[in-house]
Amino acid sequence: MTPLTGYLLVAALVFAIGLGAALTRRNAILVLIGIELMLNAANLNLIAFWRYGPNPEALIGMMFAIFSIAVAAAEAAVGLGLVIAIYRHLHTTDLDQLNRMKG
Amino acid sequence: MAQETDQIFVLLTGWILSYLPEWLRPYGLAVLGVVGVLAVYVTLFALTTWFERKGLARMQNRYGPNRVGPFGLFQPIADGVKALVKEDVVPFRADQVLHFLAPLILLIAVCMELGVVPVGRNMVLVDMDAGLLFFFAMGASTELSVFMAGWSSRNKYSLLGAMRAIAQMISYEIPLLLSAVAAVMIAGTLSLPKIVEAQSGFTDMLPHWYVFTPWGFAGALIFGIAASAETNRCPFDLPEGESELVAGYFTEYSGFKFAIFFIAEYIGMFSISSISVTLFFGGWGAPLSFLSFIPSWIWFFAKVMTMIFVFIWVRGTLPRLRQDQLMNFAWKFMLPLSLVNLGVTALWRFMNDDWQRWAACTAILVVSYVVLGLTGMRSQHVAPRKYRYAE
Amino acid sequence: MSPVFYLLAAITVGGGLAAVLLRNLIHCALAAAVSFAGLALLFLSLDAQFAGFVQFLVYVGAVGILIVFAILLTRNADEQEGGLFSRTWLMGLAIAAAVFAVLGWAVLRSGSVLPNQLASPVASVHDIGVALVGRYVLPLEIVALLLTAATIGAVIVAMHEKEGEQ
Amino acid sequence: MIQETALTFTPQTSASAITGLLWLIPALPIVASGVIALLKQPKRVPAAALAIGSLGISLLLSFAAFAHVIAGWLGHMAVRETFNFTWIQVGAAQVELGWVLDPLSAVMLVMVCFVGLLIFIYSVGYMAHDENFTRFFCFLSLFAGGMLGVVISNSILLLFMSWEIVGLTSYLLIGFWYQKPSAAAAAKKAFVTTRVGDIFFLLGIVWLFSSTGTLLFYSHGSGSLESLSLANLLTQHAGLGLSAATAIGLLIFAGAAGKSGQIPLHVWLPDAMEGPTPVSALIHAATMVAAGVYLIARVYPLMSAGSLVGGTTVALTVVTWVGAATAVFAALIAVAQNDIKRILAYSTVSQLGYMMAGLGLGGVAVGFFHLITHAFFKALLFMGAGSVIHGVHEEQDIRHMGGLSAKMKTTFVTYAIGMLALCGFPLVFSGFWSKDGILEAAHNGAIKGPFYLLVFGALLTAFYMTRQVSYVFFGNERAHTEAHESPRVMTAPLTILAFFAIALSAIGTPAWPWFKSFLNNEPVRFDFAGFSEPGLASLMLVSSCIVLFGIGLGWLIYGNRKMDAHAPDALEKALGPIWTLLANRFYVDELYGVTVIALYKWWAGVTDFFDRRVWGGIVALFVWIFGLWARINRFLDETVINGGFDKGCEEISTGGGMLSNIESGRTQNYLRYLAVGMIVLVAILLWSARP
Repeated sequence: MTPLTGYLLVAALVFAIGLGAALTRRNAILVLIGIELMLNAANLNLIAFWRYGPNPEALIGMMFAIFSIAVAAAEAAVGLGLVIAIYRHLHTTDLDQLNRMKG
Repeated sequence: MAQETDQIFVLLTGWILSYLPEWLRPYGLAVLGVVGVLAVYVTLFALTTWFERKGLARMQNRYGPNRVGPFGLFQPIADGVKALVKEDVVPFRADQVLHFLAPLILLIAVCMELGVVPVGRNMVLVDMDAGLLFFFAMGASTELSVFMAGWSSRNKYSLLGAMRAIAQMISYEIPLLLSAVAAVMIAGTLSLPKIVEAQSGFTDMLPHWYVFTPWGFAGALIFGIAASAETNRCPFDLPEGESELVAGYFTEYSGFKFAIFFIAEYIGMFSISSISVTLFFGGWGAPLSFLSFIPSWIWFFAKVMTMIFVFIWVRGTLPRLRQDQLMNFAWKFMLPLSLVNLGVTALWRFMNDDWQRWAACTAILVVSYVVLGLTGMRSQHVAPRKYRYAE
Repeated sequence: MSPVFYLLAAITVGGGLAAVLLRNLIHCALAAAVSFAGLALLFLSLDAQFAGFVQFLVYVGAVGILIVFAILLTRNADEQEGGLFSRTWLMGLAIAAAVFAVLGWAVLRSGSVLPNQLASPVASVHDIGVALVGRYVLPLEIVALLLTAATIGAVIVAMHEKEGEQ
Repeated sequence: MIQETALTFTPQTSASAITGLLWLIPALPIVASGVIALLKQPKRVPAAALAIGSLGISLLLSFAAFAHVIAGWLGHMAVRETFNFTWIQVGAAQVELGWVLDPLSAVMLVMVCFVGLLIFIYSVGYMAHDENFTRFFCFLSLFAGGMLGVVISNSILLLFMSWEIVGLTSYLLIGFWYQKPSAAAAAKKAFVTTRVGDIFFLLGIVWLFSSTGTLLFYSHGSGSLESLSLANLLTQHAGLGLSAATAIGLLIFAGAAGKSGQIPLHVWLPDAMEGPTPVSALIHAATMVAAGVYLIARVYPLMSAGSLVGGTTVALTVVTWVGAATAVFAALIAVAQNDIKRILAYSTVSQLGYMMAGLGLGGVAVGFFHLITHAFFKALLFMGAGSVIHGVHEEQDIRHMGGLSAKMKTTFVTYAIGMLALCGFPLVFSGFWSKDGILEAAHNGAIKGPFYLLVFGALLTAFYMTRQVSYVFFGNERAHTEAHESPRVMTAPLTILAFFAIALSAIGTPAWPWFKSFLNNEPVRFDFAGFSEPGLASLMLVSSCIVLFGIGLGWLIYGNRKMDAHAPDALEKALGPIWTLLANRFYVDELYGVTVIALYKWWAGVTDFFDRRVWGGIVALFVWIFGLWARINRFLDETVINGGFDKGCEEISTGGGMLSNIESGRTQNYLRYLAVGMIVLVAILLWSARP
């Protein structure tokens, strides 16, 4: 197993864990944590490919990761803000009860 | 001769390492370095506690510790022993694990901060390319441990203290970073030794320290203030304001855990003043060209201790702020000023070196200082405080 | 594969699992922070010093704190009435497992074609800085704008006061 | 003439810096209007400042352009700089836009910007009490932008766009006081009437594009107005023995007629007086109505294609006749009007007729010079009228004015200057020279008809202007309220315009035909030999006499005497039915009422009838049949189908319920679907990429 494969596997695992959190937890904040985990897994992929890629001096993967970190930070801020707003209106962060958009 | 005294520790490590087998040397080097640095700083910590108590006492016209040893010099040792032998009380409903982990993580984080500080010529533990960034990353991770401490001990005072501490740290981290970035902009590197080298050199016996430029001066001031807020020192010591919330986030800590918090706070102080010395005060460089014969590490620690003394002095002088004043100061004054300072630094970087540069930068800074002081710091009318919860 | 890698992977995955499984939200958040830290260390082990520190600064420093604050602001955080997983947790778990299976399958199958350049690259902060303000300056500006907008938006969304509330 | 100058004047087309910047001139006011549109209503000062400032900058740029052209001209260069670019590329065909800087556009730019600026300043005073001040300036600015766009555009498409902007804004401005039903109606009328012309214009554009393949007027020999394409336009035949060039020219002229109120599309212009007076000045004196004339001047090569120099073509003949007819027609109507602004409106129409006739007979320079002079003195007259109206508190009926010469000194003097210029009072007034140029051209023309018409028109013009002035400024006071002079911000522009109404005559005399030479790119020389052209001196004498006669007649009838506001007009007894005919504007509106509009009414009625009776009947029939069928069905339903049907309903509803569970509104479900989708996709990918 080459190093890259190892990193990719770890990334996949983290991604799956995050997805599991997002899919199964009832608390909105936990779902957000899961999403953050997924994003990080993606970042790990980017960095790994950059490291073992054919021409790392181009810094592409690195840049991609840095930008996605920045974007993820923004995403976290907004997401948590939304959770708090929802909580203020509905007094719950339980996703099973947040089905206002039921069709 | 001066060379030897300057490099004495480097030579010493080299000599010791020469007795080790080849494959062991890197580890040996690491161990030696860590042990050395920790030893020095912990000793300094011990001295500083005594020094602080003495100094404060003098400022308050008391004697201070004067029983243990000459001038109470052994007081710190006595304190340490006391802390060690004391019973370690943990609240019943406390979250045991976090309660235990919090001080350790804090200590580890602040100690790692020391790793990148160049304490003398060729004397830096890890010469990291992104040293400054590492420093701030470690500093950021202290907040979590503070929160752990406050939350885990299930005590509203602790929680409030932790919240205050985190809010304050986050708010003041921004001016801290921005003012540091100013220095980075000029030095063109994040590696601390390189920053120091950028400040070495003299024009007829005056050093090239950044503090002697308009932006550097402003930056040093901002950095100093923000630093004292980062380390929860007076006048920003609300998180542990004894009179308001017993001791803030380490109310529920006793025995050696408390001592660890204590150590951590002081080590944090040391590290952050080391960084500010490195960034603005020429690191281990001599203040005047003809003083260069004195070893660099002496200069470094002298400067650090001066900073520490300033901290103590401020603590002895200023009263404590109120939470809203603290926040207003951070967001309405420090942040804009540091941003302006950043702009001024850019200006400085790109104007060619003549008196206009000085005039322009100084003028901008002074004007913005005055304007911000007049607008941002206008005294808010005192009214019953509005608390906003998220329910 | 060096033992360091296994250690870091263990930290990361363990932290992630803890974040997903623990009952106490605060513990979850802290575990997530551990996992983030582990990822940062993984970045370092990939010679991506800058990215690693940024990850540490942003996630452990900022996002972690943010999550913790959110948890504390939304009360009833620790007393979760009812189960902690949603009713259809089994399905979710299955899907997550499937995703992992597919990804892992993809990775393992393509192990042969993956690039494997072992010489560790040098990405000095200087290069990154030059790239950021040189080739990537437009994305940089856009991200800056995005961050500002996100901050303002978050503040507005979270701090919106119902009228009449005093 | 043109050919001969082409020898001395090397055509120069390389675009210079100022040409590159030319687009700024219309862009600035448009941007300004956009910004003003965002301003809040009470923000009057910034609105006015923005509008005036932007137009001021445009004026400076126009001066720069003008100077550039003059420099080229003095350097014996026929300046025609174009800046073209491809806007849209549709397969082979490419839609090109561009702008041109030549004497024509340069002069027009300066004129529009200058008069426009004065009118802006004036309306600051005039609209001071209107609460929609901001909106007004937004519209004004947009209008100016559109007009300037018309002026600079080198592509007929760009010209049409700007043209439409102008039309829209004129609609908005005429209907500015939309609370007044009459204003709203007038706006609608203006819009619809000009549309009629624009349809033809659009047809012309399409035809031109299809037959020349380019939208540009001038682009290094390949433009539609350049000899190459003109030649092949002449060869194409459009039936009725007309060449394509002529047909297109006529279509475009229809558009121009719509905009500048030539017969039979003049009806909107008098009604447009419902708008605020600055608007009347801006739209109906200086710029918009001039747009039509400008358009003709711009496409003059097309119009005159195929004619020898001095000779004429079908298109030009039509233009001439329509112009001359309009001139007399409108002048006749103007005699019998009592609304101060209506009189001016009709005189505008007739003057536009003069311009058209001038274009048709004497070429660009003649008509265009009248356009410029007219722009100045007519703007002056309108703003003077506005000042009068302002002074007597929104009274527009000249019978309720009178004796204002004492009350409003500045207004009176300037107004008198404008009036004399309009009448073409000999020698010192610009109107004289410009009109004289037209008359001369008409006199030299092959057919004499237009000449007599125009002369008669000149007489009428002098007459009704005298009538108006003596009604307004002389005689006894008949105003309901105490009149007062207007503020300086309104009188100052009047003074400036009055100055130009006189000064412009300096550049148009036969002795020193600066303007003409400038437009035609000839060297200008100063000698009194200009007067000694055959017949010129006598013609000048004749026209002067006519003018004096008209003024004298008017003074004789209406002169400084006491009048009763409600007594019938002096001429009314004399003329009787003719007077009523005139007073009712030849019943043109009524004519349209009974012809065009009636036709539409009738057609609408027919369709309505069809709807009600025929289709309605059929529908009713079906309804009845279905009703019957329904009765039968109902019986079957109640007995047979209900049971089964209800069952089916239940099934469907349960099915629907199951489906709607997908839309559970739970984030996690949606996430789940996403994940499943991703799995499937990746699986497919790998499967397909299987080695």
